Amino acid sequence: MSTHTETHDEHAHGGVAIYTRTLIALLILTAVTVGAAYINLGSGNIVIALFIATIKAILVALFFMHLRWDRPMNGLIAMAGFVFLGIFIGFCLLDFSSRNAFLPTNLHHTEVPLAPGSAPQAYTVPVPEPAAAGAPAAAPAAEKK
Amino acid sequence: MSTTSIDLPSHGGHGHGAHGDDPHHQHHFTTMEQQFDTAKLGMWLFIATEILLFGGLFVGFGMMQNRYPREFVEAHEHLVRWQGALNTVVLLISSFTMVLAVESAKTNKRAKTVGFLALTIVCACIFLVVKYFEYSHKFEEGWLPGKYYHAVGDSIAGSHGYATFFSFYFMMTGLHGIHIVVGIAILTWILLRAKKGEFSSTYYTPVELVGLYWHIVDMIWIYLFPLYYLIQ
Amino acid sequence: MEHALSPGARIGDRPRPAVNYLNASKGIMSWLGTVDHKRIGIMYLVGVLTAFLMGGCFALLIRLSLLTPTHMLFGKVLLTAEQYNRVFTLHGAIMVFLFIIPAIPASLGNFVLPLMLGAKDVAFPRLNLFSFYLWLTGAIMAIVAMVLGAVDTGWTFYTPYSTTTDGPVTLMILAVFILGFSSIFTGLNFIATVHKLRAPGMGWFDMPLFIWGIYATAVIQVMATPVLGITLVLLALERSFGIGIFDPKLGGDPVLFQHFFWFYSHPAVYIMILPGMAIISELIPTFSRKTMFGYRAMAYASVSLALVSFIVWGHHMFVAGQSQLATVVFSALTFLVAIPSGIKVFNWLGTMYQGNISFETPMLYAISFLILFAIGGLTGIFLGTLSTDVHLTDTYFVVAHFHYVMMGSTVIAFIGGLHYWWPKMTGRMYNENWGRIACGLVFIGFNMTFFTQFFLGSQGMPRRYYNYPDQFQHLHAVSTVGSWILGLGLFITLAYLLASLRKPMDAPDNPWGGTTMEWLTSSPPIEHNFEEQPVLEREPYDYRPVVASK
Amino acid sequence: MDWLRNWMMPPQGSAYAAEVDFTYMGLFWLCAVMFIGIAGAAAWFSWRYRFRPGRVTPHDTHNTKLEVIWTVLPLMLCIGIFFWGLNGWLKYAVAPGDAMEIQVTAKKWLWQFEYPDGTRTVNEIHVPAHKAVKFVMTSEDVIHDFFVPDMRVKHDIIPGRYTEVWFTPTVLGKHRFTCAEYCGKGHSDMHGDLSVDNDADYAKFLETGGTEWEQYKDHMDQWGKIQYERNGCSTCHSVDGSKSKGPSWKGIWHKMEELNNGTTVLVDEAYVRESMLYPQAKIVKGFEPIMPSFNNLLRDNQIKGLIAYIQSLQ
Repeated sequence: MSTHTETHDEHAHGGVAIYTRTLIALLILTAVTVGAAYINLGSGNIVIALFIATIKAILVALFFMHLRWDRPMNGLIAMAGFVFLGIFIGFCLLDFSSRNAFLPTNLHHTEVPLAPGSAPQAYTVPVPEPAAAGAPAAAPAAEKK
Repeated sequence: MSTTSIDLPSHGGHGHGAHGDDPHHQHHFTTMEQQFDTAKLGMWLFIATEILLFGGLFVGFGMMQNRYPREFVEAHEHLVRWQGALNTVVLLISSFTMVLAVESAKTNKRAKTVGFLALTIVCACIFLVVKYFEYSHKFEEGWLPGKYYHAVGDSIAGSHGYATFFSFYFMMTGLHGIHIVVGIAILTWILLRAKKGEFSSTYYTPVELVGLYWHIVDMIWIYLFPLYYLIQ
Repeated sequence: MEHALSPGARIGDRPRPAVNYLNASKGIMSWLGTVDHKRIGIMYLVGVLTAFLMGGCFALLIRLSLLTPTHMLFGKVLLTAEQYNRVFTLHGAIMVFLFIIPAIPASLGNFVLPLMLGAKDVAFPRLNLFSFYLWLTGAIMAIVAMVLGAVDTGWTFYTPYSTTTDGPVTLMILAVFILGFSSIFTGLNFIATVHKLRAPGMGWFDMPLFIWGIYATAVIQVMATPVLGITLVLLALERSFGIGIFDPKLGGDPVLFQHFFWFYSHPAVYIMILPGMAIISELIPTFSRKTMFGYRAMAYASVSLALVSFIVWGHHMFVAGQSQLATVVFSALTFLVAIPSGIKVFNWLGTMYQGNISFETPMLYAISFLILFAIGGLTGIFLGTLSTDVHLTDTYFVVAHFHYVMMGSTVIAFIGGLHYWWPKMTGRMYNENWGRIACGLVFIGFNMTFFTQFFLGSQGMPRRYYNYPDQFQHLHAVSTVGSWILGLGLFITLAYLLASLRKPMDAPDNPWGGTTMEWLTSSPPIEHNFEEQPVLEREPYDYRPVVASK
Repeated sequence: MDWLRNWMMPPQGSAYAAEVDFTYMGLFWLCAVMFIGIAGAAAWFSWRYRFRPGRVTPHDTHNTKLEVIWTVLPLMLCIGIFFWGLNGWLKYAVAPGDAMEIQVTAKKWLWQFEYPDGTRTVNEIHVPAHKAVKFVMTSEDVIHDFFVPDMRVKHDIIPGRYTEVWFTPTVLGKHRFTCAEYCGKGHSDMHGDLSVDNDADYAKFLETGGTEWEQYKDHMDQWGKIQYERNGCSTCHSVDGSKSKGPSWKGIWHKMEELNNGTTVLVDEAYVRESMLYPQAKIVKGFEPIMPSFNNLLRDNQIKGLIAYIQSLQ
């Protein structure tokens, strides 16, 4: 029986009190994040929202998912998931945020490559305005930021 | 040869006590503890795959948001904030009841285990009901994914960014919803087993694993909520 | 010539056990419902070899058709352009998803990994069976898609071509999606097994390098394959719902698809090559009868290759329209791959140095691997280097390069490993002479087929071309003849391996003098692997004479 | 060793091509040496340490100094190669500001090119020698790739976006260009010739407004229809008789038109030609004098095409 007693010692953690406190913290953070959404901070809003979400996720992982008391390997695996996801997001962003927008200088000569049957505005290639020759008013998607 | 053999009982050596006959003990594990740890390790690996599975959608969302920032902000106005917030609270509470169910199973409180599992299922159902109202509203208004998008009256209606936002909205909340439905199914299965008294302090692995699954579903919603309902 | 067995090939004079995993239970159901990792490994082996045969037939067909620039053979057009596009797509998709990715981990790995760890089974035997059935389902769906007219997207499914072309593309995508999950569950199972089921006394750095390789592979399977899954879901939804993420007509970005695809598919290259390297790390010390040189460096190199594989995917996209900054960063990171690969090659050579080398068939394959992998790896430098890559990418140079790595390295290692563990799996020795002849044919045929393609590529022949300018015909002809020799070699291999099954069991427990735990049990092993739980006392690859203590 | 390079690589069409080849051959010899080292060592060890019964092998588990050397040396080599490649690639990546610009539209399975003065060609490019030329490319359907082996450049062409590639051709004559990104059934047929012309030939090419019209030599009315759409005629002139800002072309040929000064004129070749080049000369009654002049914009073959088209609209 000794092994299992140890097992339970090792798993003897948490408890209703800790879980309740965790829940209260999570609910408060939810209220905070909803409240923050009503203040316009520009691009700061998304940063704050994701920051709070991450705190909430960490709380869930540490207490509800017992990582605080668990074998470190389990936490490491979960972190690895996030690290590889970070790599994925990071390099995609690197590409998307540093693309050059190539535009033909004499755009007015180009027919808009609209394939037959496609919906209007089907392409992000700008529709050249006949009057504004050489002035690409609407930039293609690559230039949108 | 580099190895020798020592004599070990085929069903494991140390700590091999009364519960060596535990019907849940699989032959290739030495101890129940090893079996429990292995199962949990496997579950965490599965969780990592879930993170990356949803992660792909988050990356797609992020890149398209980068491409259509104005359209995404405008499209998100069509989501009802309080409904999202309500669902967040419901899921947080369900996570709480889930962790209590695990705790009860671990401490041999059968009735409480069943009760908390039932509460978790109820919360999950509330979540789905709210989701149903959200979805049906969007169906009525024509805020549908991709080429099915046919809303009228938006300032940039018909533009790609708009339809793309709802594509992602339906894909991500839909995949999350599928996880909730699967969750309800396995929670029910666990509940029935708990009712039969199959779990005890020596064997509660399924409750623990389902708990982990349920928390990761909650955690994904924690990210979905601000991304969809609160962006500016 | 008889086998040059090293001393201690047999463990005592133990009689062969009458009951082994093959005959412990009988009937087809005892196989279909088995949770024994050895039987699942054998079922996988049969499955992946069938897929290999199919993919190989398509390859021979492609080569035959390319014999002339217009595909005219004896006055008839062998393949039309549409057929050609379908055939090369099938060849690629079958070889990648049905064959190479599961080949080593799921068949040989499944069989050997628990044995090497001294375990009774993998951590989750039922999950193991489940992932086999996922593989089977995916394979059947792929075949159904094939019968329904096949797809012509290329195995890479690039949008917007794949979202606009006809054919059962969605079915094919779902098939690959399911195959992906099969791979995930195999990897998950192996990681848990390595963590939790090592024999008493076996620390991380006491594990055979095969385990390290499979472990590193499993990390990629678990961490990268889910992204393939979601990519394919997005692609299927793009086709059916027009969700507008990858197709520019719907407001999406086709280059984003390529990011998604290669985030998985570059690490997938290492899902293929790492197990191959892992097998070579078993073969070379065993047949050199010398301890592995730089064991720790080898283990670290496996893991670091797995990790580096996640940050270099953009080198598939140097001219694909990603940003120039991304191109430069990915090129720089790509060169990191060379370091652990180099370490591995040098350590294998270091192991052979001052060894006592015999040349049974597995070792011949190992030496073939060294040479072919060196060519495959070194030509990778041309493709990682920005200025030369611009010219060479999307040409036959790339085709030749990845065939040297996939076929010349991974498949050669797989065949070497198959020979190495064949006595353990079946209890029978194959015909050594035929083995050596076949290995020579495979080596010569392979080089004829693919070395020529480097020059086709550098001369400017783009890949996936149906027609080609007449100037390229000579090299194409050499390549086609090479493919016949290669095919003949592989066919002979299949023949003598199958023939060996007809004779009575004759394999000793440890025919090669291996030092890892799978050689401790009988050939073939008993149902629960070991009669007694083995305990590790000496490191693997320790070829010092045993001090007479027992 | 030029023969080796000439055999492995296509002819060099530019100074940049020579530079890429220099890198390529450098890497080739480097890799050849490394390969001979690896394969030679494997062969030598196989022979020297072949199986001898009773030979005892040393228990060499590692050699830290050696292992550090074969980690650090390749790393340094790789860093060097990276910068070598980067150095060449930067020239490919950044087009000079004064480069002549040709617009490329790729579609299944042909190439369309448009020059700065509106000249158009299909599956054929003419460029002047020794002048930087930049291709700004987009696709109408799937991804294609513009590959000019002799110039050692290629770049994908992506629908919905523009990408660019440039080079300075130095070798007169024909060079092949071809599609290098799989695009379906006609992928391998999607190629054409790049002609590097001397100044006189290039000027002659521009004078005739490209070569595209030659495909329509025998049915000029179709060529005219294309011009009708490309040059914006369709915004004011209908071809079905409906009223627009200008007279409809339907049934107009050889009709007597009443002008706003009260006179009438026969719609014949001379009148139509005059209307395109000097539209204000005669205004049809009931229409505003709003048509711009197409003098110097329309070339003879285009005018002939348009006339044939109007003729066909009976």
